[in-house]
Amino acid sequence: MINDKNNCLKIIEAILFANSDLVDEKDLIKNIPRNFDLKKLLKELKEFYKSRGINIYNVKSKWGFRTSPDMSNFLKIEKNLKRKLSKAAVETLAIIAYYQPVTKGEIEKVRARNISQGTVDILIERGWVELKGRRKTPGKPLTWGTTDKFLEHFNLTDLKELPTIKEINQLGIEKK
Amino acid sequence: MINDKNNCLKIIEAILFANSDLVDEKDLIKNIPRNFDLKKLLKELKEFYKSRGINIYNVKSKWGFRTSPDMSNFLKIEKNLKRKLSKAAVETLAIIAYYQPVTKGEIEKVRARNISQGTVDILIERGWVELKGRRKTPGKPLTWGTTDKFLEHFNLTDLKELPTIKEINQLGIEKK
Amino acid sequence: MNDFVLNIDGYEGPIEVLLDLAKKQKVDLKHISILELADQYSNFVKDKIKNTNLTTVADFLVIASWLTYLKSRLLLPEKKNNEIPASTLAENLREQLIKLDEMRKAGTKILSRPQLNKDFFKNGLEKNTFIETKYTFDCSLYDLLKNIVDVDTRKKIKNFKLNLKKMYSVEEALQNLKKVFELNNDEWISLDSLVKNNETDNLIRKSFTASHFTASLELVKKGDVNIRQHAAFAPIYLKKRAVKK
Repeated sequence: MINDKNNCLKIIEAILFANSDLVDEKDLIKNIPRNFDLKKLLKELKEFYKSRGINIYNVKSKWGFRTSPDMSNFLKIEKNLKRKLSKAAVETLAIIAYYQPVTKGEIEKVRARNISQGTVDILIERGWVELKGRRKTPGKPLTWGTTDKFLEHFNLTDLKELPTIKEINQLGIEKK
Repeated sequence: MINDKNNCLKIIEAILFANSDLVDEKDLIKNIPRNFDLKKLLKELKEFYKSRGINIYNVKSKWGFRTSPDMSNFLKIEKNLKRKLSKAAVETLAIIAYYQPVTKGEIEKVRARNISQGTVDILIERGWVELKGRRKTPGKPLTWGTTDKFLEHFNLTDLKELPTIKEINQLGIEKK
Repeated sequence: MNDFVLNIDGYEGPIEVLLDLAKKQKVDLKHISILELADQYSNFVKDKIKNTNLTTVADFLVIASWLTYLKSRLLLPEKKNNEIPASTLAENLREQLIKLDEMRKAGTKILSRPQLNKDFFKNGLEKNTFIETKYTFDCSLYDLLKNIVDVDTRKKIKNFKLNLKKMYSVEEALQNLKKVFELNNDEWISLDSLVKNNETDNLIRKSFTASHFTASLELVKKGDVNIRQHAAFAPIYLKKRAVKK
């Protein structure tokens, strides 16, 4: 099966695609039967991709796939990368979700450490928490709670759907 | 120039190539003139790459380039190999995949013993299973299901591509 | 790491053993003999578990005794009462084994599919210039739950520590007794009199008494103090021993 030209082309395509750096001919040749002319295969591939959105490109003896240069104008795609929330932020979010409406002081008491404004800011920016008005106790502290967007993100229709702490323990989620 | 179908295909190719993660149709559509049917273009591309070394692959509405699974023998690029899953974890994964959304109690009914904490944790850590909300039955138990990452990892575009239990049983008989 | 995972001949639990034994009967799982299975299983348990720590094989033994019970019920004429008929229990077990067998095959089938980063690959490119990356923070429900459990656990531990602080350690009691005997060296002092009168918390009083009693025994052993009690549960008296020249 490997002794078929199409298969050789497939192998080269896959190798070039899977490597971020350009691949040297001497590394490609190891995967191609001797009776094939690697240079010729590479030229054929280059020709095949010439008018497509991705091209085969080489620097001396090194080869790789690149997006076609005339595509750059259309490629202003915004890529949303997801970054994990910090431990402090997840904990703060969890406390707000489970103990809302909750004051900053109460969050700190539960976490047994201060929360930085930055931590809360991230949660506000993400649209998951918001101010919920003042507590009617001396000092009238501001309280925090979760938003509808929070419910939406976690695929909940109601705060009641959050598992209780007892249930979480039964689920066998690992405690650190 | 953009109003030409080939150009649309080129743009899609370039975008899919430039993103190592799958790209959602809603992000692709921004780059394509309204008079084109994105789904149709994507299907055309998928067909075009079907027999090549790189294929177009989708999980539901997310699309991307992947090397063809037939090429795996030539791509011994060593990425950190993950620890083998235990039998219990494989069985639990299958139960979740086939009976989702499934409660912990239902999993245990098949496996006959408490699913050890570690088992589900390992599956979650790999990103293959997640909590899927509550069942609307008395007691409102929490349920588990598989993720899109599960589909992506096992080269599935949809859960329907998994063999049915009937098919699996027939396979077993053939072996004998 | 996990106490529940036991590896006997590579088995992770009794149900896996049962399934393999059932398959040894070489009939369709629907028609396996539960009587035979009970015998096979009890032989397995006798054979493999002989030298293993009892607590780790509890799971296996529970199933063994259940199977023995089921076997005896299958052999005896069925009584007419409210219990689930033995034939139903046997049928349920068969069904469970069939389901597990299916799921094991399904699992193998899933795992035999091409896998990302093993059999097929993403584009190797890490970054691309015309892609504007915008980072959004993400958090899964699982992360959230894990953290609330974490917070909850920490809260409990903290409360527990707070209670501990109020208790008297033997060290503290020793220090305390030494101070008492520095001031008073020729009178019998009752242990009860040392407890602060204003201490109303019963637990703390008990803790005080217990630690001071232990501390006084320590001092007696060292020869610094004499101790005396007239009868069981009578007050305990302490007195500093005269220093010998």
